[in-house]
Amino acid sequence: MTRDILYFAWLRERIGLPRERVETDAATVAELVAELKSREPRYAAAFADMAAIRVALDQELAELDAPLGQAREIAFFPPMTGG
Amino acid sequence: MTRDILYFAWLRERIGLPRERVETDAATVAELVAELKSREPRYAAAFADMAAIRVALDQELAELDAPLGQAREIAFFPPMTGG
Amino acid sequence: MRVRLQEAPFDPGAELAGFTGRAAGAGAVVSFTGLVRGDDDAQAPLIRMVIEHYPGMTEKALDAIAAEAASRWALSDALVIHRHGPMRPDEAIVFVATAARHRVAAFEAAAFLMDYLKSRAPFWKKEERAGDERWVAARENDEAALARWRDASG
Amino acid sequence: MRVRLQEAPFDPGAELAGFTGRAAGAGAVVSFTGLVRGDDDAQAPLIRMVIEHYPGMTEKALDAIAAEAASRWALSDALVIHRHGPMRPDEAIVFVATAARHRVAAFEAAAFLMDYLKSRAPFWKKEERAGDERWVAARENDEAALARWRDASG
Repeated sequence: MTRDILYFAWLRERIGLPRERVETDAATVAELVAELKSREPRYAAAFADMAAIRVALDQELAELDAPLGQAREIAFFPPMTGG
Repeated sequence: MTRDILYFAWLRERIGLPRERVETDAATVAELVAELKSREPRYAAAFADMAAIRVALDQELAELDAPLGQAREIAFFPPMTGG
Repeated sequence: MRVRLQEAPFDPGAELAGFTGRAAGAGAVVSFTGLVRGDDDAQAPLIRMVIEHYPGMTEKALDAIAAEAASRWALSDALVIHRHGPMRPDEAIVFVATAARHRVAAFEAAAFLMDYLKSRAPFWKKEERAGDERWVAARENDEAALARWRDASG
Repeated sequence: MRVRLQEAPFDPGAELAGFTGRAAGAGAVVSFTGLVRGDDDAQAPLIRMVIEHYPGMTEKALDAIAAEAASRWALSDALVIHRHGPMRPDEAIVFVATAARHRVAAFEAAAFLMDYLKSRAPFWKKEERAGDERWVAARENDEAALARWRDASG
């Protein structure tokens, strides 16, 4: 399935791009992360500490073991620091 | 001893004056209240419900059974409602 | 820490602007504004409110309340304004502002200042409505609100 | 309930003045202003702060946070303003205001809005100092602050 992957803050900087479109068979967030990490060292480095990473599926916060379902837009980012 | 007695809010209205100077032998707030109540019905009416009355000795909140000590200014008023 | 007791109306927005302008380095500013409510619980509309106070004791109580807040929380600044005399619906009665590095201290200190002002500062409110004048009764939960600060170290 | 996401600076005093002017009948107005701290813990002075956000999700998160506050407390009004992009020391980053009949609801709802904004709205702060750029780390007690609202009915 074709999915848009978005990166924010230091994840965006480490991976070197704000978004990309991927073709993937991953069924869960965890499977997608494993697939990305296997691509290149910069992905492996960016996703090294999953405790420091949050995910949103179609702009809703989700757990890291959530199924991807029909989500078109999957965003990875560090814990939020607004306010 | 000569003391200034002050009244505020509905106590002032019921007694009909904002302050008066009294010559009293009362040693405690309670004794002073008893003395005032014995004077005239308007005092007895004003001090009928002591649960609704607060006292300050020389501008510091005090308990109703407190000794008057050297206080020159004794103020009676209902519970405060500022803010 | 500044405290103002005044009859004149004031503008909460202008007060917050001035306070925030002096709050360099603070990070967090909390304000509370108390307004005269014109309509209350199906009574006749309020014509005006009059606040009586105890000159001399009032200033001492406001200073003591501000000093107590400053001793409990690491505030870089605090401001208390309280009016007395007559005022009209929707006018501001009271304004409290606190500045601190972090938001929890600013929120707690502002709530504390209001809880103390409500039942430890010598102010009494009288509401004037058509054909009726009434001293506002103290709310029991104002005393309860105070109790929560008694054992807390802040 | 209104929510604004903007790059442009804003004036907390003017916002409070406008909010209070529309708060007829409310009785209690609480505001929180978050400011960019120029000096922090013995590091080099801050040159600027840049806030990145997630367009699309940010607006949804702000609306959801405001709706949640409105469902928990009897608010007559609430306002949330959050900036993104570059900003300088002592500029306001965020402004929250709440209006209610009584002060406890106004205080609690404002604290709740800030707790949620801190860790549920997709904003990330980067601090730029001489020779150093650093993403601000989330504070563990921001998560703890959120937990207290989870079981409370408000």
